[in-house]
Amino acid sequence: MYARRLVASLAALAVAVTAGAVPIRAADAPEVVIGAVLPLTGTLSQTGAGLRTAMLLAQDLVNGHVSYPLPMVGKSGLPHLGHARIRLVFADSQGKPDQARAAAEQLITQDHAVALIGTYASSTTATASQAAERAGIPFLNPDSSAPNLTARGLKWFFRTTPNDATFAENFYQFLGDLKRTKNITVKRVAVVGEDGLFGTGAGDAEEAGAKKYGYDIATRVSYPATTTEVNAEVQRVKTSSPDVIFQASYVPDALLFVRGYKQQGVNVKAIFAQDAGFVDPNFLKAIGADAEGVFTREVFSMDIKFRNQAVPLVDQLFRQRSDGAKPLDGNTARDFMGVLVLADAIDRAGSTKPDAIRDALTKTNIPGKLTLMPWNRIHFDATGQNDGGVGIIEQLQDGKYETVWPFDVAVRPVVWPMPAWKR
Amino acid sequence: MRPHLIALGAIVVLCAAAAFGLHDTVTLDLLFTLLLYAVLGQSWNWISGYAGNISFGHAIFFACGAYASALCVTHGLSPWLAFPAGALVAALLAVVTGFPTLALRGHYFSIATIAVAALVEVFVRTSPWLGGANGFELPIASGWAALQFSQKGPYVLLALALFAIVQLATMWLERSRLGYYLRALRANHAAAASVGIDERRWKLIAFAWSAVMASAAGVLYAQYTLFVDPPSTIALAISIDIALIGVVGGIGTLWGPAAGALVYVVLAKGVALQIGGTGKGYDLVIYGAIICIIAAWRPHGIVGTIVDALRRRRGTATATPA
Amino acid sequence: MTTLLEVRGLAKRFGSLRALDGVDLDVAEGSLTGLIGPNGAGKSTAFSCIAGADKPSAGSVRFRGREIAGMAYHRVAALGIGRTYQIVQTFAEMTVLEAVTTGALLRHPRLRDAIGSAEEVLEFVGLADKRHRLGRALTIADKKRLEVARALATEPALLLLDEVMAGLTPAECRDAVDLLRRVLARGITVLMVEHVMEVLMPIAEHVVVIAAGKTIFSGSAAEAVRDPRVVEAYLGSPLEHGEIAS
Amino acid sequence: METLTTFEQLLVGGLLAGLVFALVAVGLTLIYGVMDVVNFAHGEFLMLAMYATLGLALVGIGPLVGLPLVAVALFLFGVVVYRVFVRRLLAGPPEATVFGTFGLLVLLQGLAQSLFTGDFRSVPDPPFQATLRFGGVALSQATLVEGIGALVLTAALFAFVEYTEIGRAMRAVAEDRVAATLMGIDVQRVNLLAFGIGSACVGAAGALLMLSFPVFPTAGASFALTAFVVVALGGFGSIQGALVAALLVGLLEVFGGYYLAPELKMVPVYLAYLAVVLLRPQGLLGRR
Repeated sequence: MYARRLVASLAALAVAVTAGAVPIRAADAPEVVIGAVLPLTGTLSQTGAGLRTAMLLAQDLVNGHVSYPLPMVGKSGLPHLGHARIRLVFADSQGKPDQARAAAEQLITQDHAVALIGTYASSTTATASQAAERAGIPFLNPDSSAPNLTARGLKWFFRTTPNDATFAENFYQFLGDLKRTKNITVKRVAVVGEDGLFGTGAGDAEEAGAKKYGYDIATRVSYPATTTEVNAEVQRVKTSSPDVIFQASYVPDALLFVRGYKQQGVNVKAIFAQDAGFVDPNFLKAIGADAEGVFTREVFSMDIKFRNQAVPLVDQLFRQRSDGAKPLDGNTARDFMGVLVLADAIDRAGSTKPDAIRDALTKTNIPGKLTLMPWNRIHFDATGQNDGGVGIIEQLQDGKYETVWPFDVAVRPVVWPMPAWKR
Repeated sequence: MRPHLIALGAIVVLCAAAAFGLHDTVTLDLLFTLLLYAVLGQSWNWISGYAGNISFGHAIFFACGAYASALCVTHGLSPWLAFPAGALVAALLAVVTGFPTLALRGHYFSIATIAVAALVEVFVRTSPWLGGANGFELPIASGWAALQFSQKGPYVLLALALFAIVQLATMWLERSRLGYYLRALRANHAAAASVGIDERRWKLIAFAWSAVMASAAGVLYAQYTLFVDPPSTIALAISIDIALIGVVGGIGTLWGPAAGALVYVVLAKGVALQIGGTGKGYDLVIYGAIICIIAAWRPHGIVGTIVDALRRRRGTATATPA
Repeated sequence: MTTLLEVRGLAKRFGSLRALDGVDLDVAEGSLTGLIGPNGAGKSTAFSCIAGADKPSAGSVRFRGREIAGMAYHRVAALGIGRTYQIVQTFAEMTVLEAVTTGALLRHPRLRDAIGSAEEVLEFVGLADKRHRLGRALTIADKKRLEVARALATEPALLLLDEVMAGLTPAECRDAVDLLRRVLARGITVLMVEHVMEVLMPIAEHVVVIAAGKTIFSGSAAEAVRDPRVVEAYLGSPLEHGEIAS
Repeated sequence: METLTTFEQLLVGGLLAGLVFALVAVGLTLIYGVMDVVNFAHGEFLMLAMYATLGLALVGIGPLVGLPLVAVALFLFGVVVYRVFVRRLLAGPPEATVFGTFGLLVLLQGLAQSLFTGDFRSVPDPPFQATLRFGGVALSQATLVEGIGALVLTAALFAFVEYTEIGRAMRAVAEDRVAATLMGIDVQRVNLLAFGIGSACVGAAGALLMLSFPVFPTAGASFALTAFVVVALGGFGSIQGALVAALLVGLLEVFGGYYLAPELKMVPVYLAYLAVVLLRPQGLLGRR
């Protein structure tokens, strides 16, 4: 482990040296203000704080002169705008739709943001992006996965992250690849999810995907996220005898379900988790070996093959800044990248006029290997959705999530089926 | 009566001036939220303050208006229809909730409102025609017919009009048979019955009007936010926010809800951001502490405490509580 | 003299305790009927069953020929039976005028009319000068007088008074009796519960005596005093004739 | 394929779930019964008990061994909260107790968020994690222990209230506060003890729940909602009523969830509450 870190830091040093002398900034180059709407208070405040740290890191790297193989990093600001610095201004959505709208309007009218980024929760992204649309300001959404956000025909809305539909699609493509390469057949699928926006969005996409790829829905279970027992839900799944379970849960309910499946002997070939509860370190600590073999879709992974070698460096910088030295994760990595994509577009636009920035965004075409993500590229289709964005699938193997799909970036082979419940 | 009218007049003039004069969206948004929450606080105050039955499900009446507006707009009808439609559904819901429980002891009604609110939330969440868990996103339009504006001014005017109507209605309440009967029921239950007051009937009337007010506020919220879903309109947290505004301001008083709304908005907007931004929950600690202090040492709330002080200084009672 | 109130076989059981066990009672229109009996005879229970505060276990209560036994408390009041309480029940936080207005609102839905009617009642009972005083700040006598005023404001046909004299000084009793006479003069029928005999005797034309939950005597006040069963019920042992006639 | 065992499994699951609800509700019943106060911060007391249990577990004291310690800690916490805060609420208007306890709810959640962050923390390798099987029916050992805990706690509290001198004083205060005072009962002291003992019950509940649940700032909220319905359904102040109501709610939730639909599983519970309130306002076993 020590050796790897040494190599990484040497590489960074080498890159810094070759960057050449630090370019001088035009004395009076005004700052380019980017408005960021995040849940800084309320129930999502802890996630919001992490996202803010990631965005600020990206801002400092764009304004700094240490270059990494990432778009717009280390060019001391925006070269085509006289090396003007980008400045992020934050406004609190409190995780509520009405506050998110107000926050977006405040950033546009008061802070004169040239573009907006945010907001994590899909409902707050809906209202904040509407405010941007009405004001004619580009809105970049790096982290909300509700499919309908890019189905509203908005002109100024761009989303870099894949959405629930893509993730569902990935699961079915994975199953298709397994069938072709390992002749594994799966027929009956159970769709389980909490009854909020997260669980319903994922569930609908999984159900639609099943019809499209010719799988039978064994059962669809939706449950109140704050439930303290899941007897009925587990029995429903058991009596529908599925081959595979899709599960969209937070930590407390994920624990209840996995223990319930084990207790009731619900033996399935695989459980496909929609991130959230299943990737939380506290869940892994509490569930121990019982979650061995669970698959999850992910948008970011530290150890996928051919990764951009900037990944560990960014992770290192993030740990130093983040509260409790938390590592970079799917959410923070996506928001980090969002800032870079926006900076890149503004720079290519060579101006802070909304139309110019919007036009530049439509022409964004960042190759996958220049991102932290396992994506093919970042390129927005007509609806503003990044069509190069694709999820990866990881599997929990001896307590750690390892990338297993797409096979060309996989780090570990797939373990199929999931190991039976240990007594 | 006179001083209250003057006060209301002053507020109307002040806010109207701001609505036309100011163009700063942040202040106007603050003003809109303040007026809306003052209306919601007063609507809650009618049943929980004047009638004395504390409701913890008031968000469902607010949601009636919001969903009525969303349904109207997404079915090509005018959002103005949402006012009568929402009001009707809200009043019906109030009667259904209130009828079996309003004559019972306090806790039964409070917990019944929580139960009914939970049932309504499950019903909306599991009904596709009500948007299920995704809720509704209202398409962008503008103009008075569409009840949607790109500028904030008109929204503030509408909220101000609703606030004025609600305050005038409450002034009327304090000098009406309904008001006298509600005060009698709260003051002495046996004496009230002996003068022919049917507790269930009069409290249901108060509850229905309270629901109608909340529904009207819901319509404005939907037209302002253009997004309606269960967590932002029906959840228990919304009902609790509304209740706490009523309490902090001063339960059973004319100006309590307005004062409570002011404290809530200033706290939620101002203080919360400065110190809440670290994800440490300080905003909850401060708000919780304020409610505890008021409940334990100043249970009559801000306005209630002022009224008590005035009353003590002036010896005998003023005509009616402020 | 038509009968305004007719009570037959009124019974009330609290578990196994038979508080009332067959009370019969008639109140003639325009009269003042006294309901008397030793402590614990069931006077107040009978009273609250008639007024609708308690539901009788059995028996009938007919008011103007209409059966009202078990009817909801507020509907009995709306039919025209006003009442006061043994332990006075005042609207503490309301002023005298507001309290009486609350009563007047039963017959005068518009507040302005109700206040006007309340002012008249206050003049009638002599509380007009204390109209802005808070209920809790009054003397016992004034609180009782306020309660009578509140009941009168509902313009009842029958007024039920539950020991309205208890706790009053002789002077206050005299004022109360004077008020009672003026109430009768306005044609309002009164049924009065008292256990102080001297107060009731001079003004009650008709007296009903109950003991141990049953009616043991019904007739004029003068006869009641001489009736052996009444005497025994009150004093428990037979005494020479005329001892208590004061 | 639905087998008979599915029905049996749901029955056992429902009863055990009901016992867990009883475990949480029993402290609330006592406080309500004696002081006529619904402590809306009940969930947050439970959450604090769970954090205390976690704290002890991190220094090696397991949930069962730690239970009495947590119970005593919550007793003291309850006494302090009563003396400093609740006593004043009782002196105020009736709505003061409702909002005072709601303020406490918000305050305690905020403190938990700032002290412990929003993470979901569990006791490291807790005991009783095995699965027990009886004739085709499987149940978790931890839930069974929680169920037994609920029965023991309810019985203990019932015995305490019925047969001890303080218990009788509590029943007297619950029956008629004025009469109790006239008979020389120091109502303030009885209230203090009731609030303390009620909180101690919540402490025991919190310790047992950590066998199978993680703790986080809003962990108490979902338990509390059910506890209020259980206490109201059983008849405010009736300890046996709460147990019966809790079992009923457990069965309604589980069978409703299976035969209706999981997202509708709370519907029969709330409908049952509204029905009982309409037909029997004093609750299943409560007195008028």
